Amino acid sequence: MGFLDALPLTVMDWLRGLLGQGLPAWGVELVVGLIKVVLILVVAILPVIVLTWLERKVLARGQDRFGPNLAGPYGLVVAFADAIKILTKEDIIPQAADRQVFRFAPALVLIPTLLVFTVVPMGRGMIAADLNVGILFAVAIGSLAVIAIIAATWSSGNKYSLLSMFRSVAQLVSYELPMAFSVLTVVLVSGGLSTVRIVEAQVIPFALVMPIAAVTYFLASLAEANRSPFDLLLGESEIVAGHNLEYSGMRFAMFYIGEYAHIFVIGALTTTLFLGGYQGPILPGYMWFLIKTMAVVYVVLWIRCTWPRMRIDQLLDFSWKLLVPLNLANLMLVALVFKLAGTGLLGSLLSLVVNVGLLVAVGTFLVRRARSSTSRRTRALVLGEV
Amino acid sequence: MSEREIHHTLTVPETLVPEDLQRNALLTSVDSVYNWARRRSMWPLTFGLACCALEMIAAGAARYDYGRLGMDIPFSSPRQSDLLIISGTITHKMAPQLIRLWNQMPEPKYSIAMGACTVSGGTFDSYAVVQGAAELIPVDIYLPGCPPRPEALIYAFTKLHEMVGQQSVKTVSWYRKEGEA
Amino acid sequence: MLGRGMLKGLWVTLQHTISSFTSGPRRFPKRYLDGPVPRPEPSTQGMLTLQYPFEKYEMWPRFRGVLVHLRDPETGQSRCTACMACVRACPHGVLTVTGEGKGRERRAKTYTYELGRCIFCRLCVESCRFDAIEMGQEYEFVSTTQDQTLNLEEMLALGDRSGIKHTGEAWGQVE
Amino acid sequence: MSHQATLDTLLTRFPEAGIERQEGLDFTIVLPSSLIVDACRTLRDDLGFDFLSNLTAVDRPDAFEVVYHLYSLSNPAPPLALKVRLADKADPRLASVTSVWEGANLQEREVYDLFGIVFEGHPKLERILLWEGFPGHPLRKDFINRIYSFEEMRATLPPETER
Repeated sequence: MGFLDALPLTVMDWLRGLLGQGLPAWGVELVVGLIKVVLILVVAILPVIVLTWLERKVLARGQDRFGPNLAGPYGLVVAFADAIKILTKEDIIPQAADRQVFRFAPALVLIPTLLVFTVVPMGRGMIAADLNVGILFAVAIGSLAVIAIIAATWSSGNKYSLLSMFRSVAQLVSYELPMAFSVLTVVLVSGGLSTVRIVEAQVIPFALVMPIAAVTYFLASLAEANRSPFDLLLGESEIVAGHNLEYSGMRFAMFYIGEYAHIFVIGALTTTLFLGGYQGPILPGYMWFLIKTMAVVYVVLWIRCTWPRMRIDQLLDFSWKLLVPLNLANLMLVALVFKLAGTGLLGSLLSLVVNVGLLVAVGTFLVRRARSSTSRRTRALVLGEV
Repeated sequence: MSEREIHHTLTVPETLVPEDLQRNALLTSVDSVYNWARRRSMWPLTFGLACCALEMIAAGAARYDYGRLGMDIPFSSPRQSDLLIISGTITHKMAPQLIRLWNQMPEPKYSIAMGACTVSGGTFDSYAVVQGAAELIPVDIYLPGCPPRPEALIYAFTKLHEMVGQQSVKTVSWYRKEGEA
Repeated sequence: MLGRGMLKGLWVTLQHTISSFTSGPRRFPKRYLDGPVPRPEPSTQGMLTLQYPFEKYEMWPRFRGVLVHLRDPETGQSRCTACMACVRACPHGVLTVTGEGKGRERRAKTYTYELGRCIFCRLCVESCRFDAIEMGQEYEFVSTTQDQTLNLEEMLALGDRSGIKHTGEAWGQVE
Repeated sequence: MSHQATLDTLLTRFPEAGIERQEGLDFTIVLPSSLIVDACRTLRDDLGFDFLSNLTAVDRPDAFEVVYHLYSLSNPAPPLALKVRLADKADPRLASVTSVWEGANLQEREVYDLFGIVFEGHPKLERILLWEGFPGHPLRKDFINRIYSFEEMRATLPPETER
């Protein structure tokens, strides 16, 4: 552990010592806790500024466009323009709206996203609260975001918002399950629910040990965050603009921030669970965490740039008919492998083999079934015949 | 000719602030930041009605790309939009919806009438077509052409940006209460 | 098959992302120089975006921009004789012409062209027997009022800027 | 079933029908207005014309002429044109064929809107392209075109319409 790696901790210890000279012990803890809260807020909100710019640029570049390039060099400050403009917009509350809930819902969007950051280890020893049920906390809190969506849609008094709520809830219920299975696989192998323990257990990143669980977790968290290709919550062509249809000005900005903070959460949690967290050679831990997280975030934006939106029936089919059974099988096989071969290199290798074998088996099964099927839709979905 | 002077359509009295305070340094810089932000992040509500919609889409696509102006988030909800691009023939059947969308947009809001039909009814001297969008809503920029080129639409955007740049927080009408001058 | 198309799509967008960085400067060598940009071939790959206010395409010769007047090389004035053929040919009454003088001396006194109703059909140009008017190359016209008009002097100035010599020069009608 | 056989079947079952025009396989049949639903059902069920491509009308000096263009998606036959003449120009009425082809719904509404031909038995015979309360039917020859302002349109809207 180098000097740079431990720099934030050193600063924190120095601060703790400095405060200890004038304050009682509880006072020091209070101040340090407040500093941690502020840091988490910064870590959660700062990426939003970058991500609004990055998303527009990545989308534009993928489509051979420039993207915003007139606001500052390379359009870098376009997020500030957005912020100033959106804060000075008129704030409209529709007549049909339930005023109290309508005002409260945007605040609810951000809270679960911020809470998840408390259990994410951002560097060696850099975690706000090392809960011994950390990952359970993250999964439980992460699914609370739908409460905000329900509140926002219901209070808008708009039928399109309501339709988007139905979609969102169906989506959440179906994707919570494969997500839980993939997290369970990780917990089983690492032997603990604490996020730090999960990171420390990844001598080889779990994405290489059990790719099925990693991909499932990534896709399921895309669905939880209502990102493309699972963003049928916001189907512009059918239900105008989804849950934030009636929101304008500042309240809409909260949804906007919440959406981008959620992307960063996807990146952070995927990194923690499957990509080895802050572990990596040469560079300090927090840098590795940032690099890996931004890589995952780029994949999220890249997917947005490429894939069209799925239909609701395809979405539910994909979860219930493919992801859930696949991950159930994966969970049992991986458990068996690690029980027999131990958690060392041999176990990891065997697990990878089992994962690939499972994928091949499922693929063969699907192709065979589709070949014998007379349903045009099944053949189109699996074989690519139309 | 194409550099024709652009006029302020939002006629508001300039006497709200005393003469000696009008050159207030703080307010001027606030104005410049405020106008810059509104120029560089003007999200359009693309109200495509007829053939001009194709040129509007082309202006947003890779070759002309109005996303460069910070406009690359075309919302389908009027609540989050700043600019209404009316592109195409406004029929009487569609007119109430246009007015409704305009009323649903939050201030500050702007509108561009794109194409001959939207400017003046164009070729349709007909029972079914509204003779110009000005009959329905206040239009800030009229863009003639049948249809206008995508560059012409972006030219209209730059002129609209000039117009926005001339406005001032002191004088704009949308931060006042009802009835206030 | 089995998501192969989706992976292929990801590969395509990645290629475009990379080529947008590498091929942009190569395709537009004149990008930051003055003058109109030649229109790229339809098969051109990579970044094509025209940064409009700073660079412009050169319009093709048969482009139908706004109506312009052409100067008579001898007199330096418009050759319009106020014969009203264009006014009759116009489907929407966009043109208003008044003339003065009799016989061979008859010339247009005013020529008003209402831009907001014009649909650029070129019927007026085809009806003109005196090579007086032609569709120009200008398309950048906006206004804050509904009735935007051009008069004779403005149209003559636009004709000078477009550099057109004869009616039908680009259309293959001149013998 | 060959196209000539279709024609023969139709003429034997409906002797009142007449051939207006026949050039090779392309022919037009004129029917009395009382027979239209029966004829259409026969055409769909027995002769395989399962797709109503187009339904429109023509304002003739002496009558309104409603035209049906039928296609068969199941057998590669040329299209068939049916015509019905409505002599009563003051009150043109015709039975609706929405019970035969669902797709006739919007097209009959359009013909009602623009020609004023009332389709009896139509589930929702309202104006589709113009607003409720529009005076006249614009594709009739005696309609005089004029420009309506937005205020005029609002004034003619029935009061319960959402504005």
